[in-house]
Amino acid sequence: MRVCVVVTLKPGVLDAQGQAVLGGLRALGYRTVSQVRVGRYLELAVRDGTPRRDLEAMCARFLANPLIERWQIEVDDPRPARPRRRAVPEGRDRR
Amino acid sequence: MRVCVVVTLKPGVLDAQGQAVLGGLRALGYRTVSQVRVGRYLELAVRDGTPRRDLEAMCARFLANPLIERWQIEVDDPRPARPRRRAVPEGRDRR
Amino acid sequence: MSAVRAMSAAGGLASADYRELCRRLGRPPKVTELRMAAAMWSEHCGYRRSRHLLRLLPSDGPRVIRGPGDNAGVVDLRDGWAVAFKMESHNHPSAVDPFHGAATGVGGIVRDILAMGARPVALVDSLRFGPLDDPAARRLARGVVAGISAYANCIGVPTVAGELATHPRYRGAPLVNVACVGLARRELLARSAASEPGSAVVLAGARTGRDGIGGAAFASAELDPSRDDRDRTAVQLGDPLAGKLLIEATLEALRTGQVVAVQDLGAAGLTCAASEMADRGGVGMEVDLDAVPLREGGMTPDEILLSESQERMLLVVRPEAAGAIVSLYRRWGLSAAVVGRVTPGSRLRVRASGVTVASLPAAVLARAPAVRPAARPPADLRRRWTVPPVPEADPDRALLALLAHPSVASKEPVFRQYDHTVQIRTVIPPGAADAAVLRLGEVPPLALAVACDGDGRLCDLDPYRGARRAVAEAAANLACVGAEPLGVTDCLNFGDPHTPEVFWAFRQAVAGLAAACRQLEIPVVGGNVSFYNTSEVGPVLPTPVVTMVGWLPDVRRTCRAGFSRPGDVVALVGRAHPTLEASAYLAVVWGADAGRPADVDLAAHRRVLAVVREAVRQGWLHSAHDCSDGGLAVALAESAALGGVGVDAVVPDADRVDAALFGEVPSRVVVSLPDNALRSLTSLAEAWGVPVTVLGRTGGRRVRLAVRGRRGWAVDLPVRRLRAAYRSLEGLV
Amino acid sequence: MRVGVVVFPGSTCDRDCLQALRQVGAQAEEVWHTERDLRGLDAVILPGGFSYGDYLRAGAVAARCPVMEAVRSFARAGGAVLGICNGFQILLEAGLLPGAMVRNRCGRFVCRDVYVRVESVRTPVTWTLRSGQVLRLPVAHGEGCYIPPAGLDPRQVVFRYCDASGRLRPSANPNGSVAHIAGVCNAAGNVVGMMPHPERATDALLGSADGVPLLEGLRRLDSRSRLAAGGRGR
Ligand SMILES: Nc1ncnc2c1ncn2[C@@H]1O[C@H](COP(=O)(O)OP(=O)(O)O)[C@@H](O)[C@H]1O
Ligand SMILES: [Mg+2]
Repeated sequence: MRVCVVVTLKPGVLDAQGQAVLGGLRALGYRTVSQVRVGRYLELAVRDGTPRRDLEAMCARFLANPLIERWQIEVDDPRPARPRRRAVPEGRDRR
Repeated sequence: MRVCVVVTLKPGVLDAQGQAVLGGLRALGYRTVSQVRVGRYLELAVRDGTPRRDLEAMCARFLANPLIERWQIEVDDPRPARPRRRAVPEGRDRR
Repeated sequence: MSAVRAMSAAGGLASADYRELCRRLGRPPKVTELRMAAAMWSEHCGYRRSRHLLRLLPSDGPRVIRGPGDNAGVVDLRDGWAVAFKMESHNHPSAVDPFHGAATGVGGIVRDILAMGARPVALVDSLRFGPLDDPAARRLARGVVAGISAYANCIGVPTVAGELATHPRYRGAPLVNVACVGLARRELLARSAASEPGSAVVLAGARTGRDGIGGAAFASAELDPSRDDRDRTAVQLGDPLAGKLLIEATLEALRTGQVVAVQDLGAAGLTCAASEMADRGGVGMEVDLDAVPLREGGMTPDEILLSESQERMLLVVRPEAAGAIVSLYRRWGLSAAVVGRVTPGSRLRVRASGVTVASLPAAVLARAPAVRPAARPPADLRRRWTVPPVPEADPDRALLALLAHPSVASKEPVFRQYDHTVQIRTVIPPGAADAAVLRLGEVPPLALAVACDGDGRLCDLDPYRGARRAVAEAAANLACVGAEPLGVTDCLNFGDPHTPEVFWAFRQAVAGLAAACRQLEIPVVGGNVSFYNTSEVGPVLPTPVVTMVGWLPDVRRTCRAGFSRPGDVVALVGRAHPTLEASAYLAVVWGADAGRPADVDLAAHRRVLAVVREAVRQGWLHSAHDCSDGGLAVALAESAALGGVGVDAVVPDADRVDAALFGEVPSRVVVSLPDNALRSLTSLAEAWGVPVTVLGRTGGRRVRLAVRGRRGWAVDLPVRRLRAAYRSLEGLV
Repeated sequence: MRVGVVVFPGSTCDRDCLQALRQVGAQAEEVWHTERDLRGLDAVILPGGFSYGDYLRAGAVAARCPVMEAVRSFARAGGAVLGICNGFQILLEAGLLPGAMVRNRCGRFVCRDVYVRVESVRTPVTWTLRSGQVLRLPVAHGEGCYIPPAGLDPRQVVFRYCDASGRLRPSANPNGSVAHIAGVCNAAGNVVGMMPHPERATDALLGSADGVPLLEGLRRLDSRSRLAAGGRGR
């Protein structure tokens, strides 16, 4: 199954990258952007049926740093017969 | 409005970070993971009603490198009266 | 009484300290004052348990310009140039978050050098971890190395030397010590004492956020994994880009001549910088927190005062130049604001929203009450001095095991991740010799050399001797590249000082450092103490680490550690009786940390180093390498592995073959040299009363070692296999 | 010859470049990242480092700062531009050179000496060298794995990683670059980007002096154009 993890800095934690990106957007003339936060996105191929708590543990132990980051897991498990809605669709957005 | 952008390497482009994360997970004993791709996640606060094509342009010109990366934009605009479904919910996942 | 306890607990101050604070103030403190005192009186900021002992360290010398008490020590070089250096620990933050902990450690020590008005030109990292077969230790090691690499590379300061050792007693409590070396024009050296009442106080660099609040108190307490939540705010994140900009902007600000004093913001943030600068200068200071550039809204006065946000400096500036200095920082893309002014008197006054939240003599904060903990030697020390009977190991296997041990093995997988060539000074890069050598374009043909040493295993068996050995070894490392010591900065890493055995070891180590530096006439110009390095397995090995900086008169006359040519004579300079006591051989091959380490005869040591140094400077030597962990056999094997040239040698006998090969004793240096230089070397050595023993010759593709008076090769291995063992860290970090 | 060295916030090799250029006798000066006018310069170097912290992608923010518009016009007018390491990444991000850069194959920063083979001598830095010549130069980067665009003209490859004898070998490639590419130029040949640092190889004491002829190439550009004018250009 496919698992998407989004890791972001907790609010209040210095986000130097976000600052730099905001500066870059401003320099390009995009003045409507007022804030940018930068995080990590991970897409994992995991054996079907891997329990949620294993995924949580992977995040807490390795994929994220619980002291300064939080995370969000989206599972795309084909087995449970639920609608296959993609949380974070893959691929380039189609216009 | 809040805009989430996920930028990932195109398939076929060497993803050294993904390799490293996979190695790390394996070393921790998570053998059910078979592949990892690492991307960037950006959360932008943008003036409400900013047209989609501006967001696309930001990605094409700056937030991503179209040669090797693709992107996916999710807009959380309060104005259009559509259901407020969060594409990538914020905050740590609640168990 | 319970009110006292409640008050002091709220502020994080012990009740005795609370009473002392009331006494000094002549009234109960305001809450903000209490919190400021709690931070400043923490062990980390206040040196309460170590100050009286650190006074023993010799800090004077003809070249010393600034000694301990300043942000970094400074020694004179030549032609108006001076070199600043200082080492600091970032152990606790690195245990919690190895990447950011180590990264901010680099940032912090760089700002100490910067605060002296020096441009950082080199970094040195000394690391300790639990055994790397443990995935948790490997993760720590990887994170720490990645963090150092990320920060140091980004600010463009080369990491040119370092150490890495592993031992079970560092499991869960890694040591991350980083030293920085900087260059300054003497006339541009900065002061850290505020003066000139009326001057403006400028806070420059990154904006102040909520990170790291309580860091000082945190580093002064043992790590408790269950207190995850409390530790959370103590993690600081670095921004190396801001760190780099801060270097350039601050050096430019100092060149204006308008800066009266400057200090970096480290532990206890603005509270520490303001109170220390005022106290050092015997002046007062007013600070208006409303003027502090903040990163986020809603910060309380206490949070602003104690924030440990990185990449900030506090400057005292002539009032008429304040505007210019502020815009200078802004031109570099940093924030800056006038946040107060220097006042007559001695009081630190802090205002927020028009209300005075603190008003107290700066000295109350800056001079924490001293504490003299009890000390007692460990009860089992004598027992541990007894070496268990061990059989003689197979020399080939023992040699390979020693070379592959992380403490001995090549650290290339580590320093390959560090930019060590930026600033185009690096003449001897890490790993190639016993010390790094940097050319000094400012004062050609002079060069600087840096080495770093510390051996917790030895210190655990005898902290006094172990500390002396660290100084001796650092000095030997410098001699091997032809350098003469300029000064020492040290980092003292110990467990909980309330444990009498820990404090005894600390006291012994300081005494050992002091004795060795005094006798070798090397001033200790700065350093740092880190207590509470404790985990589930108990306190870490007592680990004093010494960074020694030296100079060479001519950068072209230096020497590496690897055999560089076949057919050279291989000789041993210095002769002392090697012993297996406290040896790496016993530890690695037999799992026994046992025996009493040999002491170093400093008078003899000095003579050996004088001979080696002079021989290097004369250009006689093709390699020089001191015998350390693993004794003569490992030194010879390392020189062979580094140079890719084999050797046939006969080593002096001892009571056992393993003692002859792997026994340890300070003051021995393996050199290789052409035949025609041997006579010069021996007559020089004779003049100094130093024995030189010819061991054999370089050449071939094998390392073959025999013991004098015994038949056959004891060791016979291809260089290729030694190299493979020596590269055992590959892929681990 | 006046050579400008652009100082971006976070450049770390600007001072090294200035020092090395002066060592080979060039007149070298700093150019601030907000500069919009490069008149009077004969060549421009974008130095290594971590411009804007390399946050987002290496060189991405710097490529969009004001001075890059000036560099673009300078290059369009035929001026010589050399991007070293981060400078190379900036040129890629600015679209002045083809291709893109990703993280080293090993996933880590790599600092070591490498050998490169000169593949093209039609550039302002290599015109004094022989094709096939092998140089020893230091690299120090975390994102140096070059990905060429489809159909990159092989004549635009300026350097390839090789072993000491000039052979292309995976073990000689420090970052996994496609086709061992270590440096490229634009179609006109006047804009060059390279990952290794010539300014760090300017004295045998530092391990190599092989960077000197590259910087001297820049310094002696005027004699190259005289040669070209005399019809003897290479
Ligand atoms: N082990 C030590 N040996 C010598 N001097 C020391 C030692 N520990 C601390 N010092 C000196 O005490 C002063 C205070 O140290 P520290 O609090 O680490 O300074 P800062 O906070 O400015 O970095 C410094 O001048 C430092 O050099
Ligand atoms: Mg300081």
